Amino acid sequence: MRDNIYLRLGMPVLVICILSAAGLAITYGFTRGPIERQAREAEQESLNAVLPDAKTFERVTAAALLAKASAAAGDVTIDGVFRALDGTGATVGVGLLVGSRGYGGPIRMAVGVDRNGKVTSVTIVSMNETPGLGSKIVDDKTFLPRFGGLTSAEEARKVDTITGATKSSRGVRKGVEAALAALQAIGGVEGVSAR
Amino acid sequence: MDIALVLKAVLALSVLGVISVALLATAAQKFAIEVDPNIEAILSALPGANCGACGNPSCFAAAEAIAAGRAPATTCVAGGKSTAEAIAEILGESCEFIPLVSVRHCGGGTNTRREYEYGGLRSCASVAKLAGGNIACPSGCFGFGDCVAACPFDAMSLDERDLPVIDLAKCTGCAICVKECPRGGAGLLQVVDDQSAVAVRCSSREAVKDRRVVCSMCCIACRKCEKACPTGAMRLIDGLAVLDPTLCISCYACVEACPQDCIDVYGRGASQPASDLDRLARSYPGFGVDDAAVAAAMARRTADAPVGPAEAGA
Amino acid sequence: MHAVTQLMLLLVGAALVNNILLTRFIALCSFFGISDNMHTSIGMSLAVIFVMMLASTATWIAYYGMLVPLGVGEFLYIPAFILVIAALVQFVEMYLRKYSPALYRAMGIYLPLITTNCAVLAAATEAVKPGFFKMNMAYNFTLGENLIYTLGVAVGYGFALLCFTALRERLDLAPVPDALKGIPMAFIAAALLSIGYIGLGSLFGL
Amino acid sequence: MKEFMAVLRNGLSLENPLTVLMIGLCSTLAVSAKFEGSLFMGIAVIFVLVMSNVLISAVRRFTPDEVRIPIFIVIIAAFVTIVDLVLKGYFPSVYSFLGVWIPLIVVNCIVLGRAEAFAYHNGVVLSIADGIGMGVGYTIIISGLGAFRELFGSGKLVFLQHTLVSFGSAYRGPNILLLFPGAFLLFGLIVAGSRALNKRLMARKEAV
Repeated sequence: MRDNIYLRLGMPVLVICILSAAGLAITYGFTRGPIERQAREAEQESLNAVLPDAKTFERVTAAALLAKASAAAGDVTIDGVFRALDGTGATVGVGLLVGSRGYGGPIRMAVGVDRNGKVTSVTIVSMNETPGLGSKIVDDKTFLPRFGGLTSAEEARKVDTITGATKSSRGVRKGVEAALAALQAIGGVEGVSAR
Repeated sequence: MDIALVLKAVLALSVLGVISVALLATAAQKFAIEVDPNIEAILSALPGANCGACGNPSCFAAAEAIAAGRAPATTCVAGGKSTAEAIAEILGESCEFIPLVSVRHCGGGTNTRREYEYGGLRSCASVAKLAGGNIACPSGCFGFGDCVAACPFDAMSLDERDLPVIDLAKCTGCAICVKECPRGGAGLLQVVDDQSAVAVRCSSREAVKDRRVVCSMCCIACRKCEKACPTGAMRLIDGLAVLDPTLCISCYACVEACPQDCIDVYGRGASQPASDLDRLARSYPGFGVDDAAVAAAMARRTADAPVGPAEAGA
Repeated sequence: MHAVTQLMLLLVGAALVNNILLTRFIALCSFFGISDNMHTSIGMSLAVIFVMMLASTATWIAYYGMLVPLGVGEFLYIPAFILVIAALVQFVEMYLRKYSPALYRAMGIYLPLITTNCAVLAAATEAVKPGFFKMNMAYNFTLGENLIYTLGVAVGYGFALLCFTALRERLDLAPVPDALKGIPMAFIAAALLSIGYIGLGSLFGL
Repeated sequence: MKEFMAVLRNGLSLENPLTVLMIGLCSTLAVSAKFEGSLFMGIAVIFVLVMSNVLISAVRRFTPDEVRIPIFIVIIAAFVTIVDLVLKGYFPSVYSFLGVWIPLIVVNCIVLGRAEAFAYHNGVVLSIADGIGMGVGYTIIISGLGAFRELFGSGKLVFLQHTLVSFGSAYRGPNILLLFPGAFLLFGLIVAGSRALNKRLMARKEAV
């Protein structure tokens, strides 16, 4: 009787578990490619947008550098630091992918910095801000260019936010600030380009 | 396809599945409670409305109390006689259940004088808080139907004069309406023994001349009902006609006698056939029932074909 | 930021600023279903706090103890979590029934409802995946942070539920147009309450 | 076939999960801020409902009553995960908009409710009809709500980066439509409106 109840109840559940786990693993096998490609493409695209001069991007993997960058960024996450290389392999700048806190969730953005330590431009990779309000950080074409040419976190802090999208635009500003602070912490563009 | 990944996934989910089922199956055996089978049986005999009229938080709690002997088989006022008998049978006892029913002791409604015009929340509790209420009679019905809303058995409704009407078929005598009524304490709603056949629609304790000023339908203490009653069930107590339901034989002499239309046919006694009523009347020999008067009343009742039970509530 | 400050922010953020009911719309079914009675609401709130704490601990352990080491966390977390939650809720119900009848009577009848309460699964999911609640905190919660965060979500749920129940009990007495009586009026009240919660967002500059 | 159509129609009108049964509200209100997201949500729910209804109905004879809930939810969770992975791989913008709502389809009252109430007691074919009916009923309401909120709130309707309709950049809509309270308000008014309509229809029927 004792074994009975375990077997009687356990077997169907076990069979269903095995089947669904196998099914999911197979599905995952099929979708893993597209998922990773999507992520890579989104990354490349946004980096291309902020550093149009570069041909290829190389992810910085040195753990010590990344730890330092993350520490300097505070609340903002540093999702990736990239060396931007032109056709000849010379460093033309640094691209940073950062995630900041918006109103409707994380705002992920790419910040490009040229060899002189100046921000080339900033783009939003993904965000979940309220359409019509927070989404002005993208829709308002005058907002993101405000960050162009900045060289330090202190300068970034002075950029004006957008009325009606205060929290969202403050999120973007904080992201740029953190990106610049992180870059400074790891020795600027020179620090990154030194392999 | 990544076979290793598939295997890992299968392993992970199977382990969780097996742990879950093992946990539940063990729990089902280990934590199986030896429930007193009576509890389940009693619970199914109870109405299950969780009305709380018996003083227990739920029907389940009541069933536990009854099974444990902490409460009598007649605990459930709402279920009435049939429930009490069913429970007594489960417990192997006999029981004596006095069924109850709720009665409204007010016939005023729109005939009652208002102290002021009230335009606030349509709730008796709310108007009662405003200078004691707009109905001049201190035991008069406000007519907003707090009792109707509170009734767990859907036995009450408001009539065209905004007075609550109690459906005898559904009323269980749970007394929730009495508790809900801001003037329940003043005697506006009462729970009584349900053998009665008539109801006095007044419960005013004011001086007679004062109550006549505020309401055209009040009891005027004329004693006509008392004189008409063959069994002495209707008595004038402190200036108000009061019925002793155990003595009422449903002859309706008082209904006819009342000059104020203040006594109505109402109560389960009204639906009992004449022969039963006769027996009922005779079962109280000690109260000096005048056999001749009873017979005369019964004869009159049959001749007049009085109000039937269908109209009794209204 | 100081560690304790961080935890407090996590707690308050989860409870008020990102209130699961009124700013995230999670668990609305039970919200409208049981909020017409204060007694029921209290029982449900307590049950949700209790179950959420237990469930998110269990799912955290299942996730970091088994799914991540096996490398299957990314696609197996949904069935794994819901399985763990369902089994746990049912187990708790049986346990309470046996060993704590008083507690069982207070919140037992709400336990089956909680299995399908979106809030529990949402909290468990959010704890391991970045999203609404964690905002940009892409790092992984430790078990302690996870507990604090879940407490915040659950208490926020209870608080909003009680507020809303108090409102609805009063609304029942109010004279409203016939078509709006009941559920529609409850929605409009929820809208107003929700506007209030949006205001809380500015509390900590979050 | 007749029965199939009847079950199908049931979900669309008589027992529409949202306006009549009032279940599955959470996701409706939350994801209806954007037309695109709400349409994908609807499609995801249709897929999960139909597939899980089929499978549950197929295995119902081998399911012990005591563990039916764990079995149902594992099946449902598996299909939800498939949706999750596909959206992540092929529609990343939709995936990031829907976020936690995709896993929450598992506990969507509509899906589990139909499994319990319908698929567990009926054959495969009828269960498909029920899944389609309920799913489409849900999708119509949610995407309609999404279109209304996005169009009148922000002044344009976007689907996969194509602007379908636009009122021009000068349009200033009522922002509250896009925020959470707007969803509550709108849905409350929809329910009130449908009730008033029902009442009038009933009255007319009685008058005839």
